[in-house]
Amino acid sequence: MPRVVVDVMLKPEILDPQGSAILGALPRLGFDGVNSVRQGKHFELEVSEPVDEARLRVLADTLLANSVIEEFTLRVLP
Amino acid sequence: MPRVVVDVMLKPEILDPQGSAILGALPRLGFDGVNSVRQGKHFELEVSEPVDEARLRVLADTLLANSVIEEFTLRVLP
Amino acid sequence: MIDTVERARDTPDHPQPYSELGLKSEEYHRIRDILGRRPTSSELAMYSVMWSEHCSYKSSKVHLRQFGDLPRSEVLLVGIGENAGVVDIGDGYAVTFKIESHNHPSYVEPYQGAATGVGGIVRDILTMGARPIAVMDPLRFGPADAPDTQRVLPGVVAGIGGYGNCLGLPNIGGEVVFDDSYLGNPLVNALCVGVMRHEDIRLAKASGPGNQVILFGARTGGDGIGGVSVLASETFAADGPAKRPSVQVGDPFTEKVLIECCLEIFAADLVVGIQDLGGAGLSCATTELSSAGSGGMHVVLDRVPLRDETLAPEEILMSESQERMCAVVTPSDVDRFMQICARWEVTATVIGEVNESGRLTIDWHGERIVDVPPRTVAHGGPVYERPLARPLDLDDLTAGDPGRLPRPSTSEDLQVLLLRMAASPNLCDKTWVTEQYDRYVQGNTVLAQPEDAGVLRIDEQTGLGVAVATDGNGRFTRLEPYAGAQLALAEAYRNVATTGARPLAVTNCLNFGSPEDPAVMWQFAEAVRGLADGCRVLGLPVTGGNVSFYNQTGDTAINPTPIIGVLGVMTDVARRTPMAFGTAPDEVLLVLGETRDEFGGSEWAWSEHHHLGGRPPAVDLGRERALAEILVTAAEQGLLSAAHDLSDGGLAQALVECCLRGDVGAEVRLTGDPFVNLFSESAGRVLVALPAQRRARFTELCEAHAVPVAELGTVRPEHATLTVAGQFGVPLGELRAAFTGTLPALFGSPGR
Amino acid sequence: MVTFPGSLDDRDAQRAVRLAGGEPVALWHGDADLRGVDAVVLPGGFSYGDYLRCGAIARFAPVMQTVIELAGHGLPVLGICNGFQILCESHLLPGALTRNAHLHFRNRDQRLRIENTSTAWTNAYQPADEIVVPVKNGEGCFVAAPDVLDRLEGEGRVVVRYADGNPNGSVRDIAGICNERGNVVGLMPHPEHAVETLTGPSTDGLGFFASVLTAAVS
Ligand SMILES: Nc1ncnc2c1ncn2[C@@H]1O[C@H](COP(=O)(O)OP(=O)(O)O)[C@@H](O)[C@H]1O
Ligand SMILES: [Mg+2]
Repeated sequence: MPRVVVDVMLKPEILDPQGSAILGALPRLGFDGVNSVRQGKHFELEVSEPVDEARLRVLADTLLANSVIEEFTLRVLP
Repeated sequence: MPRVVVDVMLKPEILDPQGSAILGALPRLGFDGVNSVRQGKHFELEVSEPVDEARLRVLADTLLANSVIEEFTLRVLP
Repeated sequence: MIDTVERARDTPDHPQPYSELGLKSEEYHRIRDILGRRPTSSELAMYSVMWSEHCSYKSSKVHLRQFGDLPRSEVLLVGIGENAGVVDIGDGYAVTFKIESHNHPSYVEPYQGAATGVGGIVRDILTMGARPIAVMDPLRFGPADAPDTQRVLPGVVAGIGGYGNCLGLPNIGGEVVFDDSYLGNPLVNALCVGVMRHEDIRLAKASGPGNQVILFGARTGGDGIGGVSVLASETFAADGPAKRPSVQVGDPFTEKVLIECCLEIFAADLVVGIQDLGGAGLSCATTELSSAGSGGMHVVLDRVPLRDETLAPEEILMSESQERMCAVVTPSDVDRFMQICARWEVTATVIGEVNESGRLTIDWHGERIVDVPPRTVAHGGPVYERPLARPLDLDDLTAGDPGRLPRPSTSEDLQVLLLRMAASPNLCDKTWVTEQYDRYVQGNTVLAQPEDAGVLRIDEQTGLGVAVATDGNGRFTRLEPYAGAQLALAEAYRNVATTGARPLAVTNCLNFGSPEDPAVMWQFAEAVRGLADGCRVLGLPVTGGNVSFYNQTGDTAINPTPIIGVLGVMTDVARRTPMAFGTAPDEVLLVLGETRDEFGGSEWAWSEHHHLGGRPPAVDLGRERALAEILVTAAEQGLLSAAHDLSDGGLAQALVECCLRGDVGAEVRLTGDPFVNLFSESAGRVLVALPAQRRARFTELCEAHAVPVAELGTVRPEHATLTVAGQFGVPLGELRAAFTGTLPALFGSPGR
Repeated sequence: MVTFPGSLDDRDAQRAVRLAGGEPVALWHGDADLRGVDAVVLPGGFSYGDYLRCGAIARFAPVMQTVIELAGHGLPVLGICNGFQILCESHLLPGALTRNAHLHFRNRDQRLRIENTSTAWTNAYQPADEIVVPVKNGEGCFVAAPDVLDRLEGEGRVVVRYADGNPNGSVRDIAGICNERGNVVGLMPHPEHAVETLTGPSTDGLGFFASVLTAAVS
């Protein structure tokens, strides 16, 4: 069955408190060399054929992502 | 600067209430043809060169994912 | 190119986008007159945002003055004009409380809008030097079954919970009201209470030349730029939130750490003045601080820690990034200040210095971009006497007497009505909402929702505590704004007294449509006058508040909705009166006050007939005072086992709530028209329960205060039924199912 | 009583210790020194905002390195709510706490059954005692692999179970568990909010704090 992956991230100008908290913790854990962390959501969907990508984009835009503050990328895997 | 993407998903045997809630909402919103939805986390890190992938895997395994319930994939983007 | 003061002098004719920034042409010319030149773009940004309705109160100021003119109250330690008013509750403790609105942002992005609303009001309370100890959330939504309410309500509730829970602030009360008029304009008001010792009160002023100005907390980003002027001052275009302005995202963790950090700084006595950054961000903080202190300040804007390095100076000045504070610190204390910030991992930066120049000057990349008299920005905004006109439809509305609506005629009809009313969205159980809020944290919550008022213990040794309630009724206010505001005041006052607390002070949030509409402005003026007159009769000071205008969709304004918060004090919270029946043996029920045939604006008329008309119930504030005196004395003497104020839904609803809360039945006997007895919303009434042996003492107390008291019936712990003698008996199980089923059915059952 | 950035119920838990007759000692997340205390409570709250995963960042605090070490030697440790999450993240306790099945934060008075009265934190209760204390969490759904669950059950390490309704979807109604030795206990409900009739639904929670005083003495 085709799989669709949608990654949702906060728009770059929007504060990402989670990413900042992780970044802040890294030095304490002894990890250096990481300059920025952003955290988003990752969705994996299993869809029936035929895959209607346009429709899936609508779904991602209205349900998976909150377009006021987030943006998404969508990939269809075979 | 190199970017590293880590996707964290609940292990398949762990219940994913967020994914189920989305799946349950789809028919009401008029989307059909989606047979399963799973929700995970998506991290984007900007790291300094040289990229030490093994070390990043340790980071993903100890901090970004909880190996009791989650599994992760890691990709280094140029 | 940077628009510097020098360049502004050289290019007087350079066209400026003042109207896009919400300034009228007269206002723009006033700025030019003040400065003797055109403003730089940074100055224009500051003036425009500070002179917006939201920050300058330009339409409301002339009316709000009445609050300042109330007789000086001896409990008022800090009055209107500061971030929040402060009242003396005795034993050296001071309490501060205030309500703010975050209506438009919550419509655009319900979760973040509501969350940052909580964040903002908490910072106002913190700024006074107080530890925030509780929040409340009066909310208004469109019809419960409207699709947009499905979007807005869950998000708002999750946002309030998400932010407040994470800060460790118990949520002790609020309101959830549904009405068509809020469909495109939900109201999200948030109240915060804080406590401090008298000597810990802090004020927003920058005094002492040479003192350092420190910005601390979150880094400044591009969020909410123009939010103040766009979100708060302009009506949405008819096509809804299409032109979405950027939204602020809250970070409650940063705020929690900021609170603890500030309290440690206050305890070490390291600030001369302090101001939170809310609407208008740095523009507001720098101008307000300097105009309240020595009069001058110099700021090096390059020092502001940024989240986004591409921000222009205008944007930095207008940014509404959350979780930031600005403090004025003497040079010798700066190191200790910085150490405390470091311990909490809070970013802190000296961005400027206080001086006596009488000017606020700001540099960017070595060039002067702002040089203004700060008072003109913070307090010199325009003041409008907007035209007022009684709404044209008001006569028709008041003529629409609900007396003509069909009433239930049989006992069976009455019983069905009671169940249907209990299940109606406005009267039903709100657990679906309130269980998303932490009410236990801090361990001092003595009463919380659904009790009449939230009660908090302040001092563990003595039991000293406070009670807070908020109320508002848009339908009453629509029918008669003067009376509507007083009814809201009376209800909040009565709610506080019902728990046994002595009412002490008032705060308010005035939610109205566009002030440019004379009908709305008339409603506003009447409501303010009603509130001020009401406070005078009750002997209470108004300690502060907030005005939210432009709550309208197209030409249609919301029902005018003043939300009134009343704070009371209780010398020993162990003596509070809760609402549940069944906590004492042999309880009898009495109703205090008079029940009249009053259905104008009632819940019955609205939920059964979708009717809004007639006149609201009569207000008698003298009676409310007497009632409060009885309730407070009775609590002190331990006479009552339960008390519940009668309001929306009348006696029927109060009985349902008290029986279900205690999980016991009751049997009541009505004299006169049972429908009027059960569902009238006459003001000034309270239902009480007390052991029979104390009845005589209690009725004597009522007689002494000339308040009528009527025998109603008895609590029947052995019968799980609410019985109206001669009419009907409803099993509690059936009542509970009706009362609790509505919101889960509408918004999703949260499981077992 | 350890305070992490974002701890909320630390003062409440201190009050509970005091009411039970103990002496609360404040410990700081950044300080590895436990100041000679006889027992440690990791309180409720949102350490580091609960960002990433609840307890995931707090687990790495200096104080936790000492707690982990001394727990191995038998030091009584109680994790309440966020503290439970930290204990699981630290692998002092098995399993994990995930998003509530209904996806909401939920605060209610909850009936619990005490299933194991031999731990350092529950010896003041009688077997099968039922108590009412508040629960309040958004990510309190306990999960673990089936074999881990079977072991927990088999070894009597399910310490408290939800009775009368499961507030978050936890597997097998598990509300709290302990380690093999019984000195480390984690639970989602908040006994520290049930220590005074004035502010809690009961005083049933006092038993946890009274238990450890006995355990510390013996
Ligand atoms: N409706 C009102 N009633 C009484 N005081 C009010 C009202 N609206 C605003 N105020 C007072 O005016 C002052 C300025 O309000 P505001 O700019 O909203 O303060 P802040 O920016 O600190 O929230 C405050 O002292 C506030 O309490
Ligand atoms: Mg303020």
